[in-house]
Amino acid sequence: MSDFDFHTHLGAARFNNPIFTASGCAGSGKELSQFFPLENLGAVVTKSIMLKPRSGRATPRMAETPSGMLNSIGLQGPGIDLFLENDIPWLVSQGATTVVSIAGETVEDYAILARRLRAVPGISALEVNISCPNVENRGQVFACDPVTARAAIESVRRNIGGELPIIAKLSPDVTDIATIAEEVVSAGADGLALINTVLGMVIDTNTMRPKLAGKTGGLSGPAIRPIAVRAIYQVHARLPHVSILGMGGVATGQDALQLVLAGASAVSIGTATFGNPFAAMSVQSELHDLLIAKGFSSFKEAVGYAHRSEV
Amino acid sequence: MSDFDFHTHLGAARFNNPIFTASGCAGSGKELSQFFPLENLGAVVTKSIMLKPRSGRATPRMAETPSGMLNSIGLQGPGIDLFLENDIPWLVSQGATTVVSIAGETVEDYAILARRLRAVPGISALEVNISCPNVENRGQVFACDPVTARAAIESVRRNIGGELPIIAKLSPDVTDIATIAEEVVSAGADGLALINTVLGMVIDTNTMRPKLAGKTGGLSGPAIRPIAVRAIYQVHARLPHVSILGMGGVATGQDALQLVLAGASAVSIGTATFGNPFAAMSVQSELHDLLIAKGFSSFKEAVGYAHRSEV
Amino acid sequence: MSSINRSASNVYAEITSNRKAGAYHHIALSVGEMAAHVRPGNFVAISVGGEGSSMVLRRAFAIYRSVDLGNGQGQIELVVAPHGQGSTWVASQPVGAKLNVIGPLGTAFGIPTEPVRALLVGGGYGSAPLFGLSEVLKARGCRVDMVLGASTAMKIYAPLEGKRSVNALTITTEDGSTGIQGRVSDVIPDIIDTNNIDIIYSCGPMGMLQAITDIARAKEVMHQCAVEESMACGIGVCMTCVLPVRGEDGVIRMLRSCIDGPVMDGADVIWESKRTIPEGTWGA
Amino acid sequence: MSSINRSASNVYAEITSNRKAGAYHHIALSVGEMAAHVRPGNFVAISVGGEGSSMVLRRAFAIYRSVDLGNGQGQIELVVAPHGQGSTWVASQPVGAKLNVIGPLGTAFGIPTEPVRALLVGGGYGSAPLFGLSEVLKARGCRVDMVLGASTAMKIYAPLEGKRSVNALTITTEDGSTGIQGRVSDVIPDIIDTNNIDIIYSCGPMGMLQAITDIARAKEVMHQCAVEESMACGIGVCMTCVLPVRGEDGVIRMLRSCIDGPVMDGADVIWESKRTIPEGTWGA
Ligand SMILES: Cc1cc2nc3c(=O)[nH]c(=O)nc-3n(C[C@H](O)[C@H](O)[C@H](O)COP(=O)(O)OP(=O)(O)OC[C@H]3O[C@@H](n4cnc5c(N)ncnc54)[C@H](O)[C@@H]3O)c2cc1C
Ligand SMILES: Cc1cc2nc3c(=O)[nH]c(=O)nc-3n(C[C@H](O)[C@H](O)[C@H](O)COP(=O)(O)OP(=O)(O)OC[C@H]3O[C@@H](n4cnc5c(N)ncnc54)[C@H](O)[C@@H]3O)c2cc1C
Ligand SMILES: Cc1cc2nc3c(=O)[nH]c(=O)nc-3n(C[C@H](O)[C@H](O)[C@H](O)COP(=O)(O)O)c2cc1C
Ligand SMILES: Cc1cc2nc3c(=O)[nH]c(=O)nc-3n(C[C@H](O)[C@H](O)[C@H](O)COP(=O)(O)O)c2cc1C
Ligand code: FES
Ligand code: FES
Repeated sequence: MSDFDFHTHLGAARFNNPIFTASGCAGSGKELSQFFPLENLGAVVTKSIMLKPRSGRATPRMAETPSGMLNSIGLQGPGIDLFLENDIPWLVSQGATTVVSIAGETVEDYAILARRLRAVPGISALEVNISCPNVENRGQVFACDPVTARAAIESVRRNIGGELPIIAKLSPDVTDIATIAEEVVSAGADGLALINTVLGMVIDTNTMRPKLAGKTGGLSGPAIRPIAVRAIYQVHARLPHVSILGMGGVATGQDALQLVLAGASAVSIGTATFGNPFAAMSVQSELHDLLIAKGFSSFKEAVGYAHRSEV
Repeated sequence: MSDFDFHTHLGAARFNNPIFTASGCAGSGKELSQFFPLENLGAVVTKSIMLKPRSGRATPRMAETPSGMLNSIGLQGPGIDLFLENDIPWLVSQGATTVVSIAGETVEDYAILARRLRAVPGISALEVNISCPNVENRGQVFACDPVTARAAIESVRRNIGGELPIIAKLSPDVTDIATIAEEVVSAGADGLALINTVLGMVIDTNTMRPKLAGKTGGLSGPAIRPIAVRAIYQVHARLPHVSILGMGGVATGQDALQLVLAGASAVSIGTATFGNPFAAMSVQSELHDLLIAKGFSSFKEAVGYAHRSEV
Repeated sequence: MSSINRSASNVYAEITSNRKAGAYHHIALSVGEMAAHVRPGNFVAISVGGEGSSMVLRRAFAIYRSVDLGNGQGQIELVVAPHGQGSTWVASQPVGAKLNVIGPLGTAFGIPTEPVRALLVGGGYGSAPLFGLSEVLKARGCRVDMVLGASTAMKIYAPLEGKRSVNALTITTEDGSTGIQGRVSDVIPDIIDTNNIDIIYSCGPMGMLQAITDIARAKEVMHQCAVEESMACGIGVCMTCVLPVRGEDGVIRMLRSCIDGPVMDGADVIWESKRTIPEGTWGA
Repeated sequence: MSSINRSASNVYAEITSNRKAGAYHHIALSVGEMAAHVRPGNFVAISVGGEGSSMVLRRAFAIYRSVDLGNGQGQIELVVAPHGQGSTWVASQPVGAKLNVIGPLGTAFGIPTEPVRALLVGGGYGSAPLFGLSEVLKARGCRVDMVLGASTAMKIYAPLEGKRSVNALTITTEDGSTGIQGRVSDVIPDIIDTNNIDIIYSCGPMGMLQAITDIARAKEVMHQCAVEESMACGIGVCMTCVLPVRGEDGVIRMLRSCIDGPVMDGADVIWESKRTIPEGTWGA
């Protein structure tokens, strides 16, 4: 791009630039590679992978909403075995920097997934999606309870070994996200991913029932950007030394800059890719140019800049 | 309008039609009365009134967001004395059905406000806004903790006497809104108002600081409609016999119908009024026509209809 | 780079024509090189609402015709039914406006190497991709019968040049306002028998495709259909557009209709799964 | 019904003209009866982005001129600076497009009953409401001096017919590209002295209004200014547009600039309160 210092870190992991895809919004990488070389991304974040193959939820799985959408994919995927056999080698062959997202239904699932991944070459970090239902606890979402959130992250920490940074992905559907953040950091997370989707529902006024087969779904897109900025700002204020991978409604360089100023060390692009397959690339170059125009000498200088004291 | 049975109840209070203004979005009523007669509304819900006059927060107090806006008014208002002296008599003179919204900084505030209001003629119900900071508890919002939420509502219940229905207005910024709803209902609330705004933030990329002087603000408008529909659906599923005053991003009759099908017995129009002063009137007539077109014989038949079992 | 949507590109395509045709809008777009890559059954994904729109997702439209003019110039034509906010916006765009178009996307109808007797069945605007298909089949020496159905005459899309491309055209409408009163499934069995149909190609509402699948199964003819599931991305990255499809190994998988479709083998699709995951689906 | 915005109405107003004027767009709207009720200083609130827009709030624009044509016909003219998404959308609307307009809104400049010597000061597009004011003042026999300032020549809005309505016009630009190099506050003190100014009317950025307030106070002349705060509703229902103003009783209150303004007495506004509530404010 230029010689502007665009690199960033999440925990100990270094990335050439701070624009990533968001988990579940870039397929296996293959589908997007038609539109731009994946190696240009800061990182590809994979769809959350589970132990076993998953059919996901029934359709309809999506509903468009004002400046956003609901989805209820239900973590459809091939399971860790096929994932390691097919997806990772392919990403490596593309020169893509890769962050693997994992999701479990039990604390033990997280442990097994961590063990399966710890010796795999070509992975830069682990994103631990704990916004999924805990089958051992009435389906309550791990990330919605400090105790289960901690348990899931501890389970990964104990089993991952080595240097692979653990990024805990939190749900915004909680009363106090900063406290959950503290819990998972003290449980061993090196970084935080903020935010997962917000629980929502659309009722189809024709059928007069919930539009999604799964009734509720996750709200994403520009509609939730103010919630993401707030969550990142709150957590960065509480834990200024913990790196944050921010996401939620980013579609332009200006949007990404908001998240960075709030405290994000990198930014994932999710829903925007659906409207524009090149979104991550355009956000990247817009952010790059904006940071230079604003006089920053490096990307990292801008991280959390909105917290500086008034003069 | 026609002889379609459009009336509704919240607790014991009867309303001619189910479309209300939302608290804080219709001024004192006077400002809106230029555009249509207030008596046409199901009810005017007043700005949340506090014990003492309040300057509110510093400006900027608002930021537009995709399909929504943030506000941080900070409950600016004249205090209960002037409110009772000026606002209520004026609303009564207009033939407006009136729901008074109250807000306190302490449990005792709620008690005093309830006592001041219990003998006031011309009030149909009390909306108790508990989405405000509790000064006795590190500024934590009453509605975000089952214990303080209960305390505030009990305080009103014990002091209100008579028949005035109490509608507890809840915040969506909680892990489990249905549980908070159960608490306030068991504390004496006759109905629930769902939802208040969602906490958000916008960072001004020019100044590179939070845009609002109060840093965070409440997100409202169509962006949050899926969150409102979900909250209403969840709470109606848990407490099918408790009436719900729904709100959140309603701008059309179709939008209102979603909330009604989810379980709302009445619908408040907030942010939509800013874009269109006549919004409450157009939503009302659109909803009326839609219900007839769908073959409902009364408004009440449609309340919660999305919960019916599949055939 | 993988082989998915290998020839897809993203262009700002100028509208060169927008004519009402019954209940639909026939829209022609100047798309440059994209036209050269289109095969019958492919679709495009179009951004809707303009800048600052509250609609964040593209809308998919089947390609009705594509004309490669050489020298990197070309045109595609769409048949748009103004339905909700997005399609109504597309239909209302004037000549000269530019649309953000990605295409061609998805699978295409399989073309037999031998001359066969083909029956093409379209429901509503589902006729759109069939005329281009018909031209290709005719060029291969196939006999082409076509049945178009809709609720009412205004919703039958059958332009003159389209009609010319088929050997025989039967029209059904539910209200009888044109053609035979009834549904396409009422007339298909006879046509299959009379004309010794080898293969059915279809496009239209999911209910219609399911009915045709049943007929095709009973009559033991092949059936390729273009499905229409709600799509958020159209390019295979979101997993919203899936439907249960039985693979060669007998296993049912939730396949993406945007990249494993829209054209699928009707016999493989598990049609009766509405709002549930069929039992036995891989990973269920 | 109360007396707030008593003569406001809501119309779909056709754009009859949209011309570039330096950095601005001069837009004329056919508003019917609304024009008859406009007084200098009033504003309109316009829906932006069209149907399906992600922008949910109106934008406020000062009324530059209004022409009552009788028989319920009338026109208003605006000066629009394309700035963010909303104003850029308004500026880009073609002749014939219809805008959803509410107005006239807010307070108007107070017109002295006696002929006085008035100085009108405008910053950027803030000159817009001053020309209509000037006409009214001239009709009352006042002498009108005008000072317009901006960063650069392109941002001075001073149409010929506007210039004719004043006795003397001084222009300042920060880059010196036209008129005197500097700010309006550099030239105002002299003009006040030379012309024995009785009252200043101003409209422009808040910093400029504050600077003029200081000068007016020092020179002991009256000062009415039209303020510009972020407005969500424009009609007094949302309380976003407040600013601290000292009342006749000496008490500072957070007043709504949309209905207690935009025209306010400069001396009453607590200008130095940026992002805080001034001490002693009622209810603080
Ligand atoms: C492969 C494919 C080909 C298509 N071809 C055509 C065509 O040739 N002509 C045409 O008029 N329409 C076609 N459609 C449907 C079209 O994409 C629009 O979805 C439909 O017009 C409704 O969109 P809307 O914006 O008007 O409605 P809205 O209600 O605003 O749509 C909301 C969301 O639901 C989705 N959705 C709603 N209805 C449908 C539907 N029937 N199918 C898929 N998604 C839906 C939309 O894509 C959008 O994301 C096709 C769809 C697919 C998937
Ligand atoms: C009483 C009044 C009179 C005005 N008169 C004119 C005029 O004659 N010509 C003109 O070009 N503009 C005028 N403005 C400013 C205009 O209303 C728009 O707010 C401004 O152009 C920016 O809007 P935007 O959509 O382009 O920017 P955006 O950044 O998209 O605006 C986002 C939000 O912030 C608000 N906002 C942003 N900047 C301002 C501002 N400077 N003042 C108030 N609100 C702001 C907008 O209203 C909107 O709600 C006036 C504003 C007020 C309050
Ligand atoms: C279709 C879809 C699928 C998603 N799948 C996952 C997933 O598998 N794992 C995960 O952690 N987050 C998932 N997410 C959440 C996104 O990664 C992201 O956190 C969220 O969508 C907010 O970002 P956005 O507004 O840019 O989309 C998904 C989101 C969408 C829209
Ligand atoms: C400017 C503004 C002021 C508000 N003031 C209050 C208030 O005083 N009390 C209250 O309970 N809710 C208040 N609310 C919340 C609304 O009543 C409503 O719950 C919320 O805005 C969601 O509805 P909407 O999307 O239709 O605006 C306010 C909202 C806005 C936008
Ligand atoms: S539409 Fe996104 S995967 Fe098919
Ligand atoms: S803009 Fe809403 S009160 Fe002034």
